[in-house]
Amino acid sequence: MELRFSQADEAFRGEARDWLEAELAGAFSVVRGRGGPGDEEALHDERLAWERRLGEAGWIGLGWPKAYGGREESLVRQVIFNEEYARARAPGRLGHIGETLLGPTLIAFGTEAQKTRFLPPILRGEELWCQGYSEPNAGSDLANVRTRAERVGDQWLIEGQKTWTSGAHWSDWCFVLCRTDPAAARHKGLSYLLVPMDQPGVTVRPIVQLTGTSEFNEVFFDGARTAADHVVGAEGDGWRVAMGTLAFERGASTLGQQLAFQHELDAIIACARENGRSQDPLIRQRIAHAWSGLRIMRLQALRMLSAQADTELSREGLVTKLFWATWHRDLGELAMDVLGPDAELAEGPGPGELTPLQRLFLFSRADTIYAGSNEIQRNIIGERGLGLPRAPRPTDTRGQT
Amino acid sequence: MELRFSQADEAFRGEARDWLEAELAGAFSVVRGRGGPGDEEALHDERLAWERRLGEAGWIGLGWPKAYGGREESLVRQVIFNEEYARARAPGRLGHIGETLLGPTLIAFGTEAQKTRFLPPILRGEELWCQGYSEPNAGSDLANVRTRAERVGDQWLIEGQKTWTSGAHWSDWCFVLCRTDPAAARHKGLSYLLVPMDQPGVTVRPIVQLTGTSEFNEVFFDGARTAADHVVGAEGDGWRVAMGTLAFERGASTLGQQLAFQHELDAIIACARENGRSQDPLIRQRIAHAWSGLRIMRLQALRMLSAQADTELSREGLVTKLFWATWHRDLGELAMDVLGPDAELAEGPGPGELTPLQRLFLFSRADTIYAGSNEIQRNIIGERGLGLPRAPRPTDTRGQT
Amino acid sequence: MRFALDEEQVALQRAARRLLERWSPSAAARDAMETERGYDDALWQRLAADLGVSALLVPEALGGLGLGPTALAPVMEEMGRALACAPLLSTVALGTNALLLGASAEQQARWLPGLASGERTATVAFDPLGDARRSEVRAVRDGGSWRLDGVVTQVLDGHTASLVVVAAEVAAEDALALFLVPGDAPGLARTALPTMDRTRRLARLELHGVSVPPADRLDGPLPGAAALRAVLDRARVALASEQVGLAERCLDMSVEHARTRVQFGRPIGSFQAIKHRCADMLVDVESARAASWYAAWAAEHAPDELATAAAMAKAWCSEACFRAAAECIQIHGGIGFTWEHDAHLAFKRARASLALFGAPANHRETIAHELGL
Amino acid sequence: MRFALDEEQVALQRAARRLLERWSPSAAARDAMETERGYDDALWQRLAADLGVSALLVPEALGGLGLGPTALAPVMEEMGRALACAPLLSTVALGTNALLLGASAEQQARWLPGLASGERTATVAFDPLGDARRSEVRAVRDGGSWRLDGVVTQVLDGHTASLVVVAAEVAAEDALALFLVPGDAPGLARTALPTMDRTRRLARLELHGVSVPPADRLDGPLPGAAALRAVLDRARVALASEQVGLAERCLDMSVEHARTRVQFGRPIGSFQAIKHRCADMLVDVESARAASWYAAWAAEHAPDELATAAAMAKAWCSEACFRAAAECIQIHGGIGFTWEHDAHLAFKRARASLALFGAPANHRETIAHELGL
Repeated sequence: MELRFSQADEAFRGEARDWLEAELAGAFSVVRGRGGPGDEEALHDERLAWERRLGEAGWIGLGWPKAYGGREESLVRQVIFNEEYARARAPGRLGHIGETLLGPTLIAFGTEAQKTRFLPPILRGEELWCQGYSEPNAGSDLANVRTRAERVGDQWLIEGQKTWTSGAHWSDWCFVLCRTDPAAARHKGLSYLLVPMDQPGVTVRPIVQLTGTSEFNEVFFDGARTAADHVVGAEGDGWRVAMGTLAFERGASTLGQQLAFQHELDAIIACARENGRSQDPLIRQRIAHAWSGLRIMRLQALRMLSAQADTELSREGLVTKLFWATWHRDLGELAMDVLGPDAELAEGPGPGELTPLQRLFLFSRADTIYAGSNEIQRNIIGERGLGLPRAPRPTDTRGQT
Repeated sequence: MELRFSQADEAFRGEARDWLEAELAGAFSVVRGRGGPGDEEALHDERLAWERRLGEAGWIGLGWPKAYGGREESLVRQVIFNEEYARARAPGRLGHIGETLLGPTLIAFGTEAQKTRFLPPILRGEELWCQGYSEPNAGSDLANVRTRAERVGDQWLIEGQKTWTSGAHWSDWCFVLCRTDPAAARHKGLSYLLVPMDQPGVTVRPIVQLTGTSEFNEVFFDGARTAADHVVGAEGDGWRVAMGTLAFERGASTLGQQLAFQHELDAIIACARENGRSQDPLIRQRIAHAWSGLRIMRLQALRMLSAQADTELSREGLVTKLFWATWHRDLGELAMDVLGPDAELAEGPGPGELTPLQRLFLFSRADTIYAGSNEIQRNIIGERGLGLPRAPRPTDTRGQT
Repeated sequence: MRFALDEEQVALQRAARRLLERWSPSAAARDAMETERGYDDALWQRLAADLGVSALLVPEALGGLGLGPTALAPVMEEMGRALACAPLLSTVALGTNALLLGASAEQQARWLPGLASGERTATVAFDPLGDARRSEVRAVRDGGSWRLDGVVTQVLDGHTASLVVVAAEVAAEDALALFLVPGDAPGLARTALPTMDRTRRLARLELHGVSVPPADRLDGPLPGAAALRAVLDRARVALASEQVGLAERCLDMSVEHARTRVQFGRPIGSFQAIKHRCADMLVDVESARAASWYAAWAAEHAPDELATAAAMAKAWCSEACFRAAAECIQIHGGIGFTWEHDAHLAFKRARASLALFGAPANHRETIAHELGL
Repeated sequence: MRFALDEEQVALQRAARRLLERWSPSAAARDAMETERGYDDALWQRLAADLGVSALLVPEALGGLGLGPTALAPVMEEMGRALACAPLLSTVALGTNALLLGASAEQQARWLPGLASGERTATVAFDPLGDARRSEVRAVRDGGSWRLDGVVTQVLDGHTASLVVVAAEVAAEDALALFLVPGDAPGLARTALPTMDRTRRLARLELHGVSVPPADRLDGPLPGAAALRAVLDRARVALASEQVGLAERCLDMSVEHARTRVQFGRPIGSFQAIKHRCADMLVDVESARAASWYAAWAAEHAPDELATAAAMAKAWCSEACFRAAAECIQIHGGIGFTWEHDAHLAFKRARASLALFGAPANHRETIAHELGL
């Protein structure tokens, strides 16, 4: 058992840290700390330039195979880079959907032509992607997708609506889960299409959230088109491909996120010190508990990094999402209780003019809902982790997420 | 809105209080405070004499119709008597199953012959009853009863096993839910039989509980017999009759129980004062919360008493069991935390030699399980109280309890 | 013994619900919360004229209905259910109660009729933590008058109230006293504060040498701090009732959604994860209702029990309401996270109410203290 | 970086599980808990001889295996899983650690071989609240020796330990010191205490002028209080691991029952009410395991982090284990309430462990303090 990183890995960490410090001290200092939750719209052009700078320096696709332009670094090093990225308060990534979801999916399921066409612009930070999965009637029940795609000549013709698509209005491409065989049941008959966003058949409408800001969008496909060969995996095999993407999404790379959590907890502790509630025994208990939970989150991630087996199937991997989502939601409530009556005071009169801790409080309510709600997570843990029997259901839902 | 009782009701309270004080100061002082949870076996003969004294004085069947020997007092007065009974620390009742469950069931569903035969000995405190519902495979799922009864000549012949039967070894009679039509599904084909306990075909075996004591029994029916006309309601109508009994069980008469809870809470507070934990802000919070919960329990019971409509169907009635069971379980945990390391120290080396607060801690774990577990209660509240849809089930379970 | 709403209280509740359903649907509250005032005066006038809410507690001789806190409770439940934006909590639960509990008969006769008619609104300026023993405002003798200086943050509807009852420390007496200050008094600067819950406004009041004539120092049977404590307790009771109504609204929204939203081929309310959560919300709502009714009864009939009853009700209803509002978002999933859905209005109101007039932990400490711990 | 058990630790855990499954099934624990001693010496000798648990932490030069706290962790998990009755926590986690951390090389050479072989058992007598700064025992100079007087309640295996390390206040030095007292020392009266958890024994020790030669005052690099604190922290870590094993045992029992028990025509584990509770138990078990491993690692490699890590592990694992044991009863329903089912053994052990070596709230207060709050 060894919790410290190897010298070589620490050297890599130093390299990443130095690079980030140097870059963010210069022309890019303006983007430092920007683009986080609730701030996604900030400084788009500058952050796009930052993406390209990252790509130039070889920090995108760290873990991708060398054959596809990546650096084939270990998971440990990817995690170290994420940690340093968060520690440096480098800006929210515009390109992370392409890098962490679409890229690995193409590498696993794509044709060589698709890889050649789509991977290099991701590595250069030049093409941005968004994810077209959720629909108004397919939230937790993703297999219920109704967006249809029909083959017409050498093109797919797409009709339907996606929702909760972050970055849709700035993305160049969207990977869209579509029903291509209307006769097939649920997760059969779906296909995974790559669709260009800049076309008349695609309309993006922002969703105003409870924060008064818009980080997500509805995307309407109304006769949208894409080339026939822009289907990943076989036609009708979209469910398997999409589940692969979700597996990437739920991987071990949560250590960067945890540093962001640490920043939030630090802010709460600072606030408690300032207003004196750090002396309230009830608040002290809750801060100590939150601190412990965050420490455990990091330890769990290190366990996953250390595991030889497929992390997705390990028990500690299965509980990750439920644990951090619940922890983060509780942190938001703690923040408000530490602030006391001042918790109410916003930064300005506009609907979106909230303080960082208010944003934390409100945004963290989504954590227990999106990417597999707490209820879905508990089903998965019970059934896959513990082998408990499924409930009798009117329809087959084996592939629920 | 008036929370105080009427002058006439307060006069009745005075009458009850005076009688209890006088009786318990004399020959019956030995039974004072005895026979509660974990102490059910104490002083059986003396408590039997006490039952008869209660009967003589007309305190049994307070709410029963005058036509059947009762006093037809209002629910409010029944509750007042229960409160005073608890306040006087009068002994645990041996006859309460007969008085509160079987009696009202016979009055509602029995024949005149049954009423004439069985009600008077209950009112005199002379015949004791126990309840034969639960079975090893019919716990929460009561409709799954497998004990069979077959009509042979002018008798019922009974084969099977009941469990969690309190007082079985001292009872004269048992009301037993039996399957009389093996072909009928689940809650159809059940009958409600009255079975004498003193016969060769009935064997009682005590269940040792986690406290090391035995308050409940298994009852084995091995060719047990009862007269053909000792069936309540029609043959095959036992489910409806049994559900009626459960409704009586879950009635509004919880105010006496609440006084017992108050004694427990008082003991915990006294303990906190003595060992200084009353100054611990965390303990103060929990005591205040427990105190509030108990006060609310009483208020809810008063609401039910005040309601014009059938209390069983009211929302506040539906939540009663879940609320008090959970509250009581939490109280047990609070007791242990107030005691700190001393919580461990028992009264003696024998398995059952526990302190009163240890008994509270252990016994209260059963509260969230028996008479409809918390899970079942939440189903009932969701479905009957809120009209939420039932889950698809492999079998019909409309009558689940 | 009858622990239930009287017939006339039930009628009042029904009337309030009808009025608010008609005149304060969600869209109206959303409009009102975008105004600087924070409420729609037309709605307030309707509540006053058609329902008499402003006159509820005022004695009949002064143009009121002469009812007590148990009559206010069902009205507050409906205000909570509707997420209505109106200065009821400030004007009636704080302002009117301050005059009823702290003012002389003469002072009441001068001020209560204007409050009863709905013509004027009122509030009380006190410590934002709900501590009735302290104030950041100092009152000193200045010739024949009083001179008030200091700052009070987070005064409910403080930027619009026609009349502000200011709690101030009178150093010479080492005691707190209550002073009547018109909203437009010279030296009084009022600033609306931006808040997370946009359905209820708080303001910062700065008093720079505000002059108060001797007749406007409250001079009732209860001394300043005791009167303020009782006022705050009554306000807690009213807020607790509002929280019950809001919690029930959240439960109703959740149940409706759970009945109709289909996932995995079933209404989600048929899943125990959702069903049991709704059941727990019902336990919360009904237990909170019992606590709030009891506290209202104590305010009216058992002043000795009020401090404990109000603390219990406010602590219990605050947490019940917050849990219900939080579950409401969770049960609604993504749609509950949008601005257009009402779940966030309830959630923010529930959070704001949790801290208003003292947080639950403070109230439990009060109970522990009253239990002699 | 490899945050996982090493191969030899995995092997040790497997061996411990095999041994305990064979020699300490539930029936054996039930037999042992009815004895006055509270454990089966034959089992203890097997654990010592076949598995080397008593020698685990002792340096190789003194007849031990020379391993560290990270090797003890998986063994303790198995002890918890088996609800084994054996003086391991007292002898190894308390007694051996006290000598390792507080004794001079000479003292270690004199006492550790006997502990390593399993021939002797040991314990430490300290404040039952787990406060390393205080003791009810006073040590005074008495000629060339020390004279100890006082009472220590709730000493783990105190009635059977061959060797008791007693924490005592030395008034002349205004400090705490540790003294070695043989179990049969004149003036030492030991009484086994009746406990709710019958699988682990506590005793009351009365010291009436117990004489301790100067050589038996611990004289290691760490002074008394600091040594005791480190010993208690290591003991907390070992107990935390035991709690993880017990929690997992409860989870396993619950899952097995939920898979097989049929109600309403379905295995009860197919109901979300049960399934989700099991899921929460798994979250508890895995998070507790991470916390306990980390604390063991800190005990071995990062003494600066030990105080916080031990507090975190003990608080987290205590509550995880208690919740798991409580849920285990609830999920089993009536059968889980019977004496013959093991659920109550787990429940009582979980409750006893919650308070042993300090309660979770105390540990969180330690963390808050270490965070500089």
